[in-house]
Amino acid sequence: ACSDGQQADQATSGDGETIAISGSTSVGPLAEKLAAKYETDVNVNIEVNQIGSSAGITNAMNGVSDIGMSSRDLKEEEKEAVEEVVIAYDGIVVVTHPSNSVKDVTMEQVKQIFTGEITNWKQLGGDDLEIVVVSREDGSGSRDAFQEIVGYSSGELIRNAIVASGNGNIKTTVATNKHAIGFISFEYIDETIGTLNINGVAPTADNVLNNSYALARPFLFVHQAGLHEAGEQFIDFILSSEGQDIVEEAGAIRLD
Amino acid sequence: MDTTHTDMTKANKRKYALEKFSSKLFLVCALLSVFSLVLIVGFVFYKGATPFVSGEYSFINFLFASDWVPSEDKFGIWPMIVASLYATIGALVIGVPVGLFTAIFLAEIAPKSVAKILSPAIQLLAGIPSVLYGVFGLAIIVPFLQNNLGLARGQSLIAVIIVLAIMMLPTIVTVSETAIRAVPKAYREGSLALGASQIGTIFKVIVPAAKSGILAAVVLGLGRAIGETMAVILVAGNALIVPTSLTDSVRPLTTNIALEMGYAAGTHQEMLFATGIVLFSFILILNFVLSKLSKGGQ
Amino acid sequence: MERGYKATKINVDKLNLFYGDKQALFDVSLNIQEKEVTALIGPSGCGKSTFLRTLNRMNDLIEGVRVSGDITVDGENIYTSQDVIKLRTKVGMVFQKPNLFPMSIYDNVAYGPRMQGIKNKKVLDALVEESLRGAAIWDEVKDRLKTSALGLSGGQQQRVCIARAIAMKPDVILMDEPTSALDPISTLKVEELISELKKDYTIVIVTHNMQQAARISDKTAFFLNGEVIEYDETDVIFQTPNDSRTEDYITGRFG
Amino acid sequence: MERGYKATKINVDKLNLFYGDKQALFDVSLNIQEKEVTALIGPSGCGKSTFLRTLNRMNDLIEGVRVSGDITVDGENIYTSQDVIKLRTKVGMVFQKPNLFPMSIYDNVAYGPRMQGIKNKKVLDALVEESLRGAAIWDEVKDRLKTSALGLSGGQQQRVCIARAIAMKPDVILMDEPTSALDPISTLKVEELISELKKDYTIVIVTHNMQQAARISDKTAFFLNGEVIEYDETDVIFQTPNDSRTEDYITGRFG
Amino acid sequence: MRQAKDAVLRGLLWASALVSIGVLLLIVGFIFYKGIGYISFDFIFGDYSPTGGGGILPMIVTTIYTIIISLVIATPLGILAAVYLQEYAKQGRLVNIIRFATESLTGIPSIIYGLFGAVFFVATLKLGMSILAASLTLTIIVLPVIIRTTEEALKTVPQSYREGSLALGTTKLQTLYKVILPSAMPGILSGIILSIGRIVGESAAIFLTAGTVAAMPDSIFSSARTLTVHSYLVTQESGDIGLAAAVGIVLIVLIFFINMTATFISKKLNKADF
Ligand SMILES: Nc1ncnc2c1ncn2[C@@H]1O[C@H](COP(=O)(O)OP(=O)(O)OP(=O)(O)O)[C@@H](O)[C@H]1O
Ligand SMILES: Nc1ncnc2c1ncn2[C@@H]1O[C@H](COP(=O)(O)OP(=O)(O)OP(=O)(O)O)[C@@H](O)[C@H]1O
Ligand SMILES: [Mg+2]
Ligand SMILES: [Mg+2]
Ligand SMILES: O=P([O-])([O-])[O-]
Repeated sequence: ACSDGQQADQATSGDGETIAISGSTSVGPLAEKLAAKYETDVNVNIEVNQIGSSAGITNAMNGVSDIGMSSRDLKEEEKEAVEEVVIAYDGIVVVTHPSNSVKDVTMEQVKQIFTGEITNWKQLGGDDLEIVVVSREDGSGSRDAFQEIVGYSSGELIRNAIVASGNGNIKTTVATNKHAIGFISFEYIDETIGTLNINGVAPTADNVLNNSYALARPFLFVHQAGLHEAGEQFIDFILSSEGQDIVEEAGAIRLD
Repeated sequence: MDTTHTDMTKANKRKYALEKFSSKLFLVCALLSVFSLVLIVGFVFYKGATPFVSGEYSFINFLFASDWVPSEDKFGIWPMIVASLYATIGALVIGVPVGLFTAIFLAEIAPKSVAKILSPAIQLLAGIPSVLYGVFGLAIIVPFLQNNLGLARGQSLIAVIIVLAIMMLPTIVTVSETAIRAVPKAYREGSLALGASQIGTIFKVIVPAAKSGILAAVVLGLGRAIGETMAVILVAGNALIVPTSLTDSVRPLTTNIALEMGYAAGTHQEMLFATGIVLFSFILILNFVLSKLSKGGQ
Repeated sequence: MERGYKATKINVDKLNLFYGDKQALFDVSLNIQEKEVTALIGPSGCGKSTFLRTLNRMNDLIEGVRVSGDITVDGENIYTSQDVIKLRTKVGMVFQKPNLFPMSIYDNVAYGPRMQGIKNKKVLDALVEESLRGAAIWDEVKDRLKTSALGLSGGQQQRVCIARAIAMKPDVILMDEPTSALDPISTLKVEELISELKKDYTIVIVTHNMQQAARISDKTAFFLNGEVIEYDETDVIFQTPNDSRTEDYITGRFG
Repeated sequence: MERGYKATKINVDKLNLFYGDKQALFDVSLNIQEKEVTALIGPSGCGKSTFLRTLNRMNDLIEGVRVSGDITVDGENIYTSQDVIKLRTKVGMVFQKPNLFPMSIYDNVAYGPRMQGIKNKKVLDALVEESLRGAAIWDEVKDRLKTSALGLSGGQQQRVCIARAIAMKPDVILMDEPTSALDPISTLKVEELISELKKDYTIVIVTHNMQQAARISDKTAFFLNGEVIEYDETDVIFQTPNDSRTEDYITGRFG
Repeated sequence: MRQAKDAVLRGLLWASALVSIGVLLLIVGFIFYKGIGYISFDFIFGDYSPTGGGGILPMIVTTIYTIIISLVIATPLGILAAVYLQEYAKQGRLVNIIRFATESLTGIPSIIYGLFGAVFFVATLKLGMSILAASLTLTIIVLPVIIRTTEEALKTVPQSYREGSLALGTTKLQTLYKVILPSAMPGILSGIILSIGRIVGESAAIFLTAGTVAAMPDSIFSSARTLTVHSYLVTQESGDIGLAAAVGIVLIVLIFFINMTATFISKKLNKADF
């Protein structure tokens, strides 16, 4: 369970070492898939704990975990304590109720919606329905990235926005409310929700890679300076093309 | 018999030693919860008091300001205090009577065979994870409110109150039912023999006699309601406004902590712990009022 | 056996009672006269309490009790007529063990009347005092009416139970060894009270005290193993019993 | 007042007892002789039960009770010596209200001995039978020893309580109106039992029944409002009492 | 008038019971309706896959681990603490403090327990993220429930039982386990059942202390994922309500059997004594 003592004999029994990973819930599923594949090839034991970016970074800093996962940028003091590796990119999609007739918006309109300047779908050519904004919580990596790219700050977010924690909750909220608009990771898109093109560009991995779709942010692994051999090898695996294939399969965006 | 010696018999000596030891042991067990509380409170205060001790932020401001924008260093939790207050009172107002009446029904009115099935069924409700209550709220209650009250968003104070009231039920029903069942039969007989109706007997003799247990039920149910996060996050909407109606989205203190803790760092994290301090005070005051209430009636 | 000038208040006909499989009463038939005191005597466990409790249907509360036979009060069959509350207002009861509620003495006595809808404080005050006086306990408790009834001594509690029953002004009062926990003086007072009450009320009393039965009752029924062995004028039972078992019992030669 | 040939078993000296602020016993001094029956009489609420319960320190259990004065059993001060268990094994008690445990009859009687470490089934069986016989209840319960004791009638329960106390083979038995719930025959049996027991045991009994006190006791103490008014040979108390209040009470003129 | 009032109250009693039962049926029905389609042999015994959600056997095992460890620690501790408060302590300041502390513990949100557990058990006591650390955290969470319900149960034991037993020269301890605890059993049991519910239903306190590793735990020192944490993650991230509900079905069945077992054991214990 941990890198310190308790399980020393277990970790070394056989030659399977343990890599303890913890952190972001959005990076977590991807890390689990990478680990599952890696474990079939190499005799190591990888533990992935999805407990949130900050908790993961903290764990990496104080040694509870070998590697922390983050979907947000590191703070200055964190950067001093740990090293970061970008393992993939994640696209962010603006989503609505599937019945919503509005399918295309400009980045400016997105900003106006989330800051409360546009409050009715009919202003965008849709039905006469009040817009209900659904945002992620303050501190979320998706939200940070989304706000930065769209160009508004947390203080400007419309006050009565629904705040949901996690992609899944936004998805459920938006899927059950005709009024709603929100944003989630590429990975979680399915037919229960409608997606919006931004400035006429569809949210696809290709469009992210060719820089025509702007809403994307990095997935990070962080670790202390002297990460053990097994950990280093795992990171190498992820960055290899085999690893990046898995990234793509999982619905995230490969680095190259 | 052996009256020559004033000494204790050997066997009794052992018994007293055991007695002494066990009473010490029991005390230690009892103090453990105090110990835990002190540890946890200490932990929360240690984490949460820093921004105020350092003088960077004003605690009064923290309490009464209405802006909560951590990324811009604005920490005001007034809307959440109001939301917690309303949500708790609302849940109590619905959950306590329904729970208590259900308990009475099961203990006094329902045929034994029916109660035998229903009581465990209600206890089962206690084990359903709060996340699923939240999902239930989000998938059933929220759309229901949206559709029937013509709201743009069903995530609201009323949704929180309903979900919390439901979550309190198993605790209140189970603990009160046990208390009511433990009321001596002689009271029931005495009252019925005086020509009191079954209902009269229940409300005038049995419920008052079970008062202490019922209060425990309320305290435990309340604890469940105040401490609940996962279900509330899903149905509250978590908007940062001071609620003025039951249909407003709200963010109670607990959800604020649970919502942002996973990603918070630095001052933001400390402020979430400070929210915990406020929540604590809230719990302490509530428990204080309840214990006064229970003493007052005795 | 009956004197013509007193009406039948309670008529019991071929009553059988079972606790689950165990039969506790066998074909009991009794005719209880209005405004008389009827004493039930017999050895411990013979079914006196059980019988008494059928008269106001308190046995309904015990699971597994089955009753057959007819009981009428004022000509009305109490088991077919549904109004158990009316029956119990009319037929009051004092139990073998004092069973006061965990309330103040005052509230205990005022309980029944309040349940009947009496709210007026003056009326209640008067009723409580009258009832407590009636039960020979007023002087001992008048200064502590508002304190918990459970702090009283056993005998005091039993007398408050009697007061509680009297406060209902019932037609019939059933008493299950009401004086067994009382000292002679209180006993005497309660006995006097019974003689007083019988002017207006019908009283059925279970007692182990032969002298008491002889002193206060008009009729006496002798129970044995769930049967009524003999039922007659008290004088007859105590002086010229028909059945040798009755004689054995009252002279203490029995068993 | 004392006969030289019997030793003092219990000596009570200037005992005062308070329930919170309320004083229930005032300067009670009594000398209880070994292998005698001492009866405590007095009106309801005068402190008989309270006094009895100080002798085996049962009052310790009631919160807010304060005691001053000395009580010695076999010369040993029971309040300064710490061995309350030994005291209570030595000084058994039968309460005013039967208080059987929710267990079988057998387990109730075997409870005390088992707690003393007796495990042998034969020994226990014999002890249980002997005790139940001693309490004049064996025949009634011998076929249902394994059924719950709470299904017994009031009188039956009280006799099982007596059996439970006897099973401990104590030195002293305190009895709080042990026969108030019993019928005359059982009462007689218990009285005979008391006379039997007194050969080996010291017995203190609270009773409301003057005849009983006169019949079975050697000494009698008359309590009034928490004080001992008179304490003497039973014959003296009942025939030539010193105090007029004693006379009033036993002749029933009191109150 | 009185009859009318009685009728109204009786109506309210029925209505409340119907509401409670209705809610129960609605929730259980909802969970079964949404989740039953996912239940299959593979769902439980298959290999875990991060996408398909199959293979929840490790989570069932982890859940059972946490229940057992937490109960094994919390039940005796809680009962003994309640015994102290109710039977041994002089009612006074100390007792009031303990009681107040206990009650205050009930209202603390589980996320705070989780953070505390992460700092105290995981980091300070160096238990690491593990089933044990989570169980200890859960122990603190359910302790107040057990203490409070046991206390209430002890209060209802008639004083005459205590007197009867002590007068026979038994010690308090003997009286306690022979007479008092057996007759308080029903109340204690309901406390335990509520605690099981709390343990099983917890998520925040568990994933911060035991983590979310979706593999069969080797020992109680392993990091692992409980059923509830699984359904939490599913709800939180993928929003797959059906999958979360399917996990819920497994939980309901599990709790049903555990509650039955607890009831059975307490009955057995009772029989053994009487
Ligand atoms: N609830 C019960 N379940 C089973 N049997 C019972 C129950 N109550 C009483 N009995 C049995 O029924 C018989 C009659 O009991 P009852 O209480 O009527 O006797 P009683 O004449 O009042 O005796 P006592 O003078 O001792 O009070 C007894 O054998 C008793 O054991
Ligand atoms: N727990 C208590 N708290 C306060 N007062 C009490 C308590 N127990 C008894 N008393 C009071 O102490 C006095 C003596 O009571 P006690 O029970 O000793 O009377 P008693 O002589 O045994 O009466 P009885 O013959 O009716 O049983 C009474 O006035 C009673 O009300
Ligand atoms: Mg009887
Ligand atoms: Mg007494
Ligand atoms: O959960 P996120 O940090 O990726 O938003």
